[in-house]
Amino acid sequence: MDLTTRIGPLTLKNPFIAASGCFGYGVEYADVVDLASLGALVVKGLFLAPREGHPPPRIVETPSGMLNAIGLQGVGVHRFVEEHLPVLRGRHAVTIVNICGSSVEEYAELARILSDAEGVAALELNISCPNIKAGGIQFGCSLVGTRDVVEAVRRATRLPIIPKLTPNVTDVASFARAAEEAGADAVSLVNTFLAMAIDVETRRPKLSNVMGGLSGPAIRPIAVRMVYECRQLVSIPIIGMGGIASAADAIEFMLAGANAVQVGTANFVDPFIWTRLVDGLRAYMARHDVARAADLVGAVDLGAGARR
Amino acid sequence: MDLTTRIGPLTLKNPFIAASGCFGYGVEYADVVDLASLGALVVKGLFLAPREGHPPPRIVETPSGMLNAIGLQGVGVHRFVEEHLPVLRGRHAVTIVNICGSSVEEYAELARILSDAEGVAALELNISCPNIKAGGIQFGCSLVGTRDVVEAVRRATRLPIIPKLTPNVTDVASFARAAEEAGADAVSLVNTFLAMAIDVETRRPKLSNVMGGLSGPAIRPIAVRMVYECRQLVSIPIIGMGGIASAADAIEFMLAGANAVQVGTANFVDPFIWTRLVDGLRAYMARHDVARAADLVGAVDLGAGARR
Amino acid sequence: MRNLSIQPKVGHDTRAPSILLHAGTGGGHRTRPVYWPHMPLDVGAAVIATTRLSGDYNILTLDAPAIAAAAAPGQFVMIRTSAGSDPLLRRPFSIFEIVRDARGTPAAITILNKRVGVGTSRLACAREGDRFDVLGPLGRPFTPAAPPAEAWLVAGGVGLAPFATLAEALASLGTSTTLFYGARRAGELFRTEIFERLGVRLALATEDGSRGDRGLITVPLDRALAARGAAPVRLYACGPTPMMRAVAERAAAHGLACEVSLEQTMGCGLGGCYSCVVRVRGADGAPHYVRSCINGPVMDAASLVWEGLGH
Amino acid sequence: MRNLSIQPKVGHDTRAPSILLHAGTGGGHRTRPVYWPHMPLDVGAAVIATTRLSGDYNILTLDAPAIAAAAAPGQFVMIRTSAGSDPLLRRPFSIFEIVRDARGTPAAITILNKRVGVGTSRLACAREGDRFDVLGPLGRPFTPAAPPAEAWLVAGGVGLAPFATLAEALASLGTSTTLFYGARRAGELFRTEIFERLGVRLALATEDGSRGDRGLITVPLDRALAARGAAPVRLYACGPTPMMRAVAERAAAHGLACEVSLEQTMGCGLGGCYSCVVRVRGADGAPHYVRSCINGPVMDAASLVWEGLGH
Ligand SMILES: Cc1cc2nc3c(=O)[nH]c(=O)nc-3n(C[C@H](O)[C@H](O)[C@H](O)COP(=O)(O)OP(=O)(O)OC[C@H]3O[C@@H](n4cnc5c(N)ncnc54)[C@H](O)[C@@H]3O)c2cc1C
Ligand SMILES: Cc1cc2nc3c(=O)[nH]c(=O)nc-3n(C[C@H](O)[C@H](O)[C@H](O)COP(=O)(O)OP(=O)(O)OC[C@H]3O[C@@H](n4cnc5c(N)ncnc54)[C@H](O)[C@@H]3O)c2cc1C
Ligand SMILES: Cc1cc2nc3c(=O)[nH]c(=O)nc-3n(C[C@H](O)[C@H](O)[C@H](O)COP(=O)(O)O)c2cc1C
Ligand SMILES: Cc1cc2nc3c(=O)[nH]c(=O)nc-3n(C[C@H](O)[C@H](O)[C@H](O)COP(=O)(O)O)c2cc1C
Ligand code: FES
Ligand code: FES
Repeated sequence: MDLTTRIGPLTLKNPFIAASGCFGYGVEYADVVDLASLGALVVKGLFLAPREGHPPPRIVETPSGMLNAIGLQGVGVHRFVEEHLPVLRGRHAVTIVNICGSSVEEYAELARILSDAEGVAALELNISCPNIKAGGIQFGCSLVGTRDVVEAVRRATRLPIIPKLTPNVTDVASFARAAEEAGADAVSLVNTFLAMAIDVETRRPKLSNVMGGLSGPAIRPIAVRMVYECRQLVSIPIIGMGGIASAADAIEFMLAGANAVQVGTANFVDPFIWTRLVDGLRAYMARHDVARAADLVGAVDLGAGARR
Repeated sequence: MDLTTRIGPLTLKNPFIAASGCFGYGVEYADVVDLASLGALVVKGLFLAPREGHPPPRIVETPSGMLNAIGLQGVGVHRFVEEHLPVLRGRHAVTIVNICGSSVEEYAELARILSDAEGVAALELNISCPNIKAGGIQFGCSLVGTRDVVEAVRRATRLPIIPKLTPNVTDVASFARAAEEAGADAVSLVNTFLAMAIDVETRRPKLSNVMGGLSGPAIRPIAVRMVYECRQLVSIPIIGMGGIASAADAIEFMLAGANAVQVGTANFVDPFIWTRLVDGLRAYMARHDVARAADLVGAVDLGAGARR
Repeated sequence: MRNLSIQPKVGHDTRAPSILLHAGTGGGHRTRPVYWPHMPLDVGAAVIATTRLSGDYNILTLDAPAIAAAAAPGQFVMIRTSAGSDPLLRRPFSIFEIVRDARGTPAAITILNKRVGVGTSRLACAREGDRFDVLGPLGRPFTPAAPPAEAWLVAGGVGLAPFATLAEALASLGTSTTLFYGARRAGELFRTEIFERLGVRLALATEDGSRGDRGLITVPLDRALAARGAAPVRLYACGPTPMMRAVAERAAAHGLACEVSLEQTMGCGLGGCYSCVVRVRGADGAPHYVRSCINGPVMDAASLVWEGLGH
Repeated sequence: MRNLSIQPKVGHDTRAPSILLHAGTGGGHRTRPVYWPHMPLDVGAAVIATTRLSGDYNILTLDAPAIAAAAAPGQFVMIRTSAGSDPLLRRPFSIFEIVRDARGTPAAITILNKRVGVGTSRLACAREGDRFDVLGPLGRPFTPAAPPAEAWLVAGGVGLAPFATLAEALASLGTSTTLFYGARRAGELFRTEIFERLGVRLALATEDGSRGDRGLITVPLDRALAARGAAPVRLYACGPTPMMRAVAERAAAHGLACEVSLEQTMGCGLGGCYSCVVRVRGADGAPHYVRSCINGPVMDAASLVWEGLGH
């Protein structure tokens, strides 16, 4: 049974990837799960410089989901390369680094630094974080911005680059296409939905940052639709995510068009989810006589009666 | 204690409105709840002609939400006026009619017909239904389309008109402003999020229509954010909705900026929700010493520490 | 559990909900019902007892006297299986039995529950004292045949559920009744004693032949049809769609009236959402979607368009 | 419930999780732990018993021997309170007691649960036989004082929870221990006998004066501080933030070491989400956010920045 999946030049041993911001720098989980057993892991979004992030409360639970406004607290790229990357390398983790800049040049600079570091498998370009003022989503909500960032990073590195798209747009597939045209090796989607919760007793927003990003099972049907739409428009690999909490959920994304999937919020609920995902995919493939996981990609059957 | 709320020229006895498509034509609930006790009810989306709608399955449950692709099955405006409107009038229901056209002219024609009918309190312009090919969302996803429909209906009727906005756009507030500028008396939001679910065992979409609209508690934090954004940009009344299932949820929308709220999916779960909503709002107002429900509108307290 | 026993109910109310009796235009506020002869109630019902029948089946007794008192045979309830929003929607269940106290007053209802997914699993695992919101009674009930007509009830699996109350009503009318009841194996033929106690003849079938005829329930049904006498027969069917269709086709071939009880996915049970539609042929002969929650769940088999009918 | 009794545990492992012991760069695969000396376990634990203490409080005994065996005083578990996605996230709870079998082997843990919302309500209503996923042990434990130092534990309300295991560890070290324990009223001072059995002195306070001093727990604490002898005292505090801050200020004023156990909102409990941060002053004197799930929940009070600390 072949679980491998290809993301541009990269071949992953299985399609299950830990999502950025939901797996710390990976090192936190080094004693909990065998990092080498994951398809890959994406580390928490990194800027050039260290950042303090937003004051708490940083998360709040909502029906079948959660809002977060961490504000990209982080150690900065240099400390990451010195302190954490060696640990990840030591555990044979396939490490994708999620990078975030407040200018196109900062993305390129991060890409250059990480190209020189040993043990980086790919770069995920976070142009979709809804929780910070400068950087991130300002690029992800504009086709030109998306193209600019991807092109600049493309020039700066030979590492595979994976822009991460925001769902907070009218037509996400056009952003996937812009990314593809600008030279992306793959796209990942979705980042969180900009959202808000108010404590009616205090009348205060439940997050210090007022707004935050919605993730978790609540968003899954929207994310599946977006992956499906992108699959119709681009031919580069798609890494799908949004509320995946079981092998069946992951397979749903693959059928919609995802070559690999990321798991974020569900890792908080079940840090041992990874073996369940692999086992569940294997069982499904056995039951349905699927030899290669890659054969599931985009294999949704619209049938004859389908209206769209 | 004053629960009234004003939607343009209309004064509702309380801010709780049954959402379109979730309350049939109102008549179905005439023996279940006292229709006159609702702030208003919005009937199922009507075209000029009767429509058969999509084949089943038309709904599927998702985490804390549901997808629907009813496809606007309906009796058409004429039968509605003849058969159902008299019943609603007999029950003293404040009736808002949700209209849907495949052309600007059809919206105007519907508005003319309904202006002549007795017992229509307002028109809600459904320019946001994600489940049909022609009509609806084609207007709601374009600023020009939104403006065109609102202006045409404005010319055709003196009834209050309330365009219903789709959340499937990058910047919903710009649509609210376009509607306001074109002469809308209020806006309502949100309609459902375009979404998709796939049965992994059969590989078939779970809805016959492939895609459907996500509603229910899952979407509430996104809807609250959108109401808040619109409140910053427009001064006409806002009717907020999306996953409201309790008085606290309704108050959250009001604090974010809604003058009234609609309840859709939760009515399926609890058709007797309406007295709970009124009682809950009263209890809250007593506890917090709020004399007029209108004083809650937009009264979220961003405090000093807020970042946005 | 309280001391309750099942006794035949006298004077059954078998009126169909009067679909769209117009209340008239005269501003007559709350005078005549529009849809519901009995306004449905929402009851926070405690589980009085739960009886496991097999790995997948259990019977739940719910403390809902007002619903028990108002229910007609074939009607259903919508049960909320979680206090939170996952699962979100209620689940529809036929009212299986009306449980009466010693004085014959309706005291509770039972539900024959088959575990298929998340909601039915919760009901399968429910324990005495748990509470569930139960909305009902809902839907259009059966029209019980009166003598000299005979009633033949055809049940497949959990499709037995609406027939216990129907058999009671038929017994009180004095109608000669036969239950054709099929399941996968003998161990899944449940509660036949309810019917025997009411004087109902049984014709059983199991797929593995472990009880009654081997094969589908159409085996004994076809035999009975071939052998039937002069008395008019009214057929009632509930079970998997192919089974109901097979019964409907036989009814049509033999010129017999036939009602089927459908199990479409239902969002609201009250006619509000238009999710539960099935196609029926109208006066114009063309198929139209109607809501099976208020025009059904019991429908005239002759009017139904079977093509494309799910479940 | 199984026959279990609580007995002092000998040879407590009180090592802190070794936050960021680097595994080195040499490709040494899975040789040295990076974060967790004991890899946390996820156990589908059955409820062995539930004891109602008051309308809001109950004690839940959970069948999690492996967690019981590995836990150090002050560590916590993350409990999943629903099988579905509402509520979605686990909830953090201090390990209240380690329950041992007759041979002294750790067999179960207990949780002192205070109902405040949806998750804690589920634990309040849990019944014997229910199962919950329990992840742990997690977090940095207390550093138990050894003689000649004395240990003063200061608990407010449900803040009692981490102190039963700490008192055991202190008892096994022979450390003289006092519990300062405050609540709203006498009826909310729970399980003091656990501490008495371990030889812990009690100093109680209630807001309504129904037991011990009237007022906050700082009343007996201040009296004890004024009267204290030459022995060094180590303070431990758990409870509402203002209470912990008051204790920390007194510790600073008297030059005493003080550990507090924080209760921030936690998304994961494993350092993955950065939701649970509190500010500490680093070597540079500037405040930085650190994760209270892995750098805590037990933290050195002197390093904490109290301004803006929630809950
Ligand atoms: C009028 C009516 C009366 C009914 N009476 C009974 C009864 O007496 N006893 C009983 O056990 N069941 C009855 N059902 C069926 C019952 O409502 C469904 O089995 C139940 O809703 C499934 O919920 P779930 O959460 O367990 O399944 P889900 O987790 O929602 O779904 C699990 C699987 O079951 C399928 N499913 C969902 N709804 C139905 C349905 N309506 N019929 C068949 N399969 C379905 C889904 O497609 C899915 O494959 C009745 C249905 C109707 C409409
Ligand atoms: C390390 C640690 C150990 C803990 N130990 C215990 C324990 O032993 N016993 C115990 O009963 N509780 C303990 N708590 C607190 C417990 O985790 C929360 O009360 C619980 O998460 C609330 O969940 P809920 O679903 O009931 O409340 P929700 O429905 O999520 O929230 C209800 C209300 O409680 C507030 N709330 C949410 N989380 C917390 C929190 N962490 N502290 C205070 N208020 C909160 C919310 O803001 C809201 O107002 C501990 C917390 C931590 C971080
Ligand atoms: C607490 C938290 C922090 C996150 N931080 C990042 C981040 O740093 N960079 C990023 O690209 N996405 C971040 N995300 C988004 C996730 O990677 C993912 O896109 C999103 O949560 C949807 O997936 P899920 O539903 O499986 O969580 C974060 C999400 C959460 C919940
Ligand atoms: C079954 C169903 C049918 C709907 N039909 C309509 C419709 O005809 N016209 C319309 O404007 N909105 C329609 N909606 C959208 C709702 O009015 C509402 O905007 C949406 O469901 C969000 O609110 P909720 O979460 O409270 O349901 C429908 C929603 C559902 C669930
Ligand atoms: S179930 Fe909602 S209309 Fe029938
Ligand atoms: S709870 Fe997730 S980092 Fe602390």
